[in-house]
Amino acid sequence: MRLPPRLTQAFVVSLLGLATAATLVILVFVIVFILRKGLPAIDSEFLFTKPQDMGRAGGILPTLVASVILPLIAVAIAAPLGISTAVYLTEYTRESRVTRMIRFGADCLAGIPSILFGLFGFIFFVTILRMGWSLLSGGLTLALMILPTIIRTTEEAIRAVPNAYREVSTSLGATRFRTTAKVVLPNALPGIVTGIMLGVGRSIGETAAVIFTAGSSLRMPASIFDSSRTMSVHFYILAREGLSSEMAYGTAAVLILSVLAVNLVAYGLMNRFIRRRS
Amino acid sequence: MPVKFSIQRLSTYYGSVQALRSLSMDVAPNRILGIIGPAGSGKTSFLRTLNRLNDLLPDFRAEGRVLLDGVDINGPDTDPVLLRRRVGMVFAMPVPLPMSIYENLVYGPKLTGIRDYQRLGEIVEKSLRAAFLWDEVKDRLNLPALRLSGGQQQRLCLARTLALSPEVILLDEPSSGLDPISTARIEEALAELKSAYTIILVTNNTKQASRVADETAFFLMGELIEIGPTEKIFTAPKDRRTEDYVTGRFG
Amino acid sequence: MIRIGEKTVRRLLMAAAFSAIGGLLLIALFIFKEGLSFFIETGFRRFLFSDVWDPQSGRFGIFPMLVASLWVTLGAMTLGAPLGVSVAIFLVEFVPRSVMRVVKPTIELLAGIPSVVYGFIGVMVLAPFIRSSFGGPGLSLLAASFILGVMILPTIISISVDAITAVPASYREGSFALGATRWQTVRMVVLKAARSGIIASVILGMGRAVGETMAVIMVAGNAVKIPHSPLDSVRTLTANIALEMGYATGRHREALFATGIVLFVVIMILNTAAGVMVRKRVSGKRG
Amino acid sequence: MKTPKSLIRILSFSVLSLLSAWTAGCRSGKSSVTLAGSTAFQPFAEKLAERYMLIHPEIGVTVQGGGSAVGIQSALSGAADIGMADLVRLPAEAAELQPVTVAKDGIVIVVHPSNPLSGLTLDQIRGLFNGTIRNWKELGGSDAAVTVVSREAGSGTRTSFEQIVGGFSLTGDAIIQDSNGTIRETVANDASAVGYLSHGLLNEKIKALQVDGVDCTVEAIQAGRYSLVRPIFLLTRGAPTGAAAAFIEYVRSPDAQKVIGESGLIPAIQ
Repeated sequence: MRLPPRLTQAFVVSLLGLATAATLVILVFVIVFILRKGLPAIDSEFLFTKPQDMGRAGGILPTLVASVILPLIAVAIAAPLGISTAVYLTEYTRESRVTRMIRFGADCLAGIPSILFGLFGFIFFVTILRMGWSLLSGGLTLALMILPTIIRTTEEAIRAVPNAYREVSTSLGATRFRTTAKVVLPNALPGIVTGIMLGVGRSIGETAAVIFTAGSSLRMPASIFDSSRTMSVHFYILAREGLSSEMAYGTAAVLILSVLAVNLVAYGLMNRFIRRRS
Repeated sequence: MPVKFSIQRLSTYYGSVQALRSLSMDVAPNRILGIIGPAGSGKTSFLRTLNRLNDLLPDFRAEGRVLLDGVDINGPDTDPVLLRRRVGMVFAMPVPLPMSIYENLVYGPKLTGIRDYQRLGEIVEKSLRAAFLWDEVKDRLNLPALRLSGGQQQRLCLARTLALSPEVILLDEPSSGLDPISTARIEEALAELKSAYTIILVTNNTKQASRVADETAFFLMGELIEIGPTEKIFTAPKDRRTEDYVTGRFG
Repeated sequence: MIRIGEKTVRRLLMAAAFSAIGGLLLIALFIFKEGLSFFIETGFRRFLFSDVWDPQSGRFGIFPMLVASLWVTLGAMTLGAPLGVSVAIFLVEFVPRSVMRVVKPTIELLAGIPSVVYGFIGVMVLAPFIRSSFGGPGLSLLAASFILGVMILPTIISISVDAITAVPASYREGSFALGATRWQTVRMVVLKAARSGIIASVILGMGRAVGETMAVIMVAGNAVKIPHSPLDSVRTLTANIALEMGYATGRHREALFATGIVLFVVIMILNTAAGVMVRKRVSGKRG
Repeated sequence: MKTPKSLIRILSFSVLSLLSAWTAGCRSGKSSVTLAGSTAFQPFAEKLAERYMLIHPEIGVTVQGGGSAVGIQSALSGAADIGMADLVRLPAEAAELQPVTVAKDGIVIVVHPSNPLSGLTLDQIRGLFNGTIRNWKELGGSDAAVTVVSREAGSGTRTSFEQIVGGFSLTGDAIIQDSNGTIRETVANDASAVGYLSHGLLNEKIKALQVDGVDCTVEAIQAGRYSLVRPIFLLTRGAPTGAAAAFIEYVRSPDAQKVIGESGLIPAIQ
């Protein structure tokens, strides 16, 4: 019994609406849960002083600084590498068994647990390369962790750019690099920003890999060679060692608000850039 | 008789499929050459070989020689990028780049290194006037090009190619999907441009060829059947297949 | 404009590509190097198919964890993938662009929340709810699947949204012009055009689900048992690695790396299966 | 107009080259001591490091976590000067390391506050954890199936707990959580749960039980009447020297031992 199209349309759209509502309810529940438990702990002292008494008192300033620097290092390394790899795989090589294997490898590595990335970072960056526990070791490890996602999302975004644009640009006397830089990448920007934002989200929220590489020292990092504790790791230690759940959720609340701010700013910038162009 | 393009036994292949079969012809400068023939006769493939746009296709291969002013464009010392600046192309479906009208027009010139704002402005005006589009867009150049109508977009693409000040202009069925007025506008522009450029117009609209082209070539199944002055081709074609096509008995 | 030589650009990009792929290869080799010696000594069969995991007495069997990992990933995908793709379709096709531009960053916020926080919400809210309404310990396969399903939503939604928005408007207009409703257009034209992006989002989402460590440990209960019902407590391969790596030395540590190798192979199989399944279902719709 | 893409690319390439040029760069001038290992002792070590650096600002002390095995490995490989471990018996690899006991930690059996029981004998504990006692009513509690909650294999707390209670292997369907905080949260949310954790983590959401009639108090542990106790070791490769020796000396000093006592552990030296 085939429903008339009008009816299936109404039925399906309400189903999709229900799914979106459910997702938003879960999202709101998670945020309210954290903010309700965390907001009371937040005041200027909490944000701008060093932790005292194992984190049971004082503020979380060093973790704030680390939570900004670490994803920056990770993205500063993973974004150019990832985008260049994706451009190389889509624009500069023909679709072949090799490119399919690289894509498959990237997909599989996107599934490797972060603990194994942490151990690799610990043995390779911390011990063998003698970088010690530092934001640099952590940044490099996180860069490797988010690389597969950035490569794959950038590739999909580039493949979505209509071929006609490439032909027009080429026919106007542009080299392959010019075509890529002036037409392909600007049009693939939304996909690329999504990949980078997922990478930032993942590196801000990561704990296991970061503890083994960036370490968990509570001191304020003076340079990228110092070990430091991100807000996620701080929440991890406070909550799991049972030191203080108020401070733990206070940290989580600050973390959520900063991630939301970063997301909104990034999308604001991107949308302004797109509106100006097309 | 001076020659712009001299094509000698040109054959093209997409992987194993052969498009053109050992085609030879000469193209005179500063005239309009019309190319007619049924769909799939290799007209577009031929056009895209002249500015080496087929290089973008991974499994494309060309044999034979294509001389532009005596130099083989597939030869080692021809840089395809410079070639495309001399041989501009307008596509069948208008494809404005997702930028403003101004940025579409200065896209080509900027690639050649022209930075001076004043000079770019002149180029924009000259090419828009040549494409009979200047009056309609002169005060909204920052509008995104995608907002223009179909006819306007096609004339923008023509203007964009003219902005490169190429020597040859290739047109791949420029008026397919255009209303008669826009089509007339394009044909007017071509007649005007003939004096300064060599124009090769591919069209499956035989009347357009008869109206605009000086010489006409008839392609069929990847072969050049006949080439000659337009009146002769349309009134007294040598080959029976040309006659059948021109009189509309098939194709 | 000086023209950067095409050759230097190609070489630069190739260098970047190979360093990225080299780095990723380094990790795969690292895992295989550390774990392979274990396989050589104890062989595959006992490791893969015995169900006793007792490092203290040197008995290493991961069969229960293999089964648990498959069930948890399946559970997470049955919740996360359809929900994620549906939300993506709804946001792009049935909601004004301005609303989508605000909702998408907030949904992506879910990706930034540390998995430890999800773990605690699971222990404090989800587990007691499951225990009271369905029985069992609460910390179970069901709890792990639900939490993972929620955690992979941002990945699937944002990548699918991009894939769907990238479908040119002319495709939709063509379909409307033929009298198709919005949903028919989405089902028959848009989904098929956005297929490769949706597949990528499902695979990356599944990768996130399989690779998730912290949240799974806290809500799954981690009992080394083959689950007979969603209410049983389970331990996944990933959880096993993370749980004991902090204290494992000698052969116990090699066994955990060997678990890493098995996990890598499981991910390869799941990726190929997911790719084929989604490709068939989406193109099958053309019907 | 330079597209943002190439701007980002150039920016990050310069950052990358800067980073690689600096990787071998010199570390901060002042001499430093790095500790790594047991996550349970990490917060306490940080507190002691904080106080130590007030007294000796010229020495930088950083504390890392990662677990006892990472502590042992780091001490062996030199990535850390001092390893931290909370295992009753150190594994074979730690043979070359010299252990120094700096604190003790009481392990307390915890149940949900609604659980009527007030104490258990060692045999009862053994019965609960090896799965022979399956229902609370066998111990005089309410009629409910027991949920056993334990730490993961290899953790210091679990290994010490199993070695002191002795003679049992954990029941197959025990819930495993890998930190004191999550065990406390699990027991606090399950009326029929029983688990164990460091006595420093007791709070109103869970109830401690007596072991063989003895409460887990500092006096009982110091006097040796409370049996479930484990040592916390600081490990160094050979005899401790230089800044590491100075810090270990400080940790064993009365001032530091007092701090350890106040923040939830048992001083090793009265």
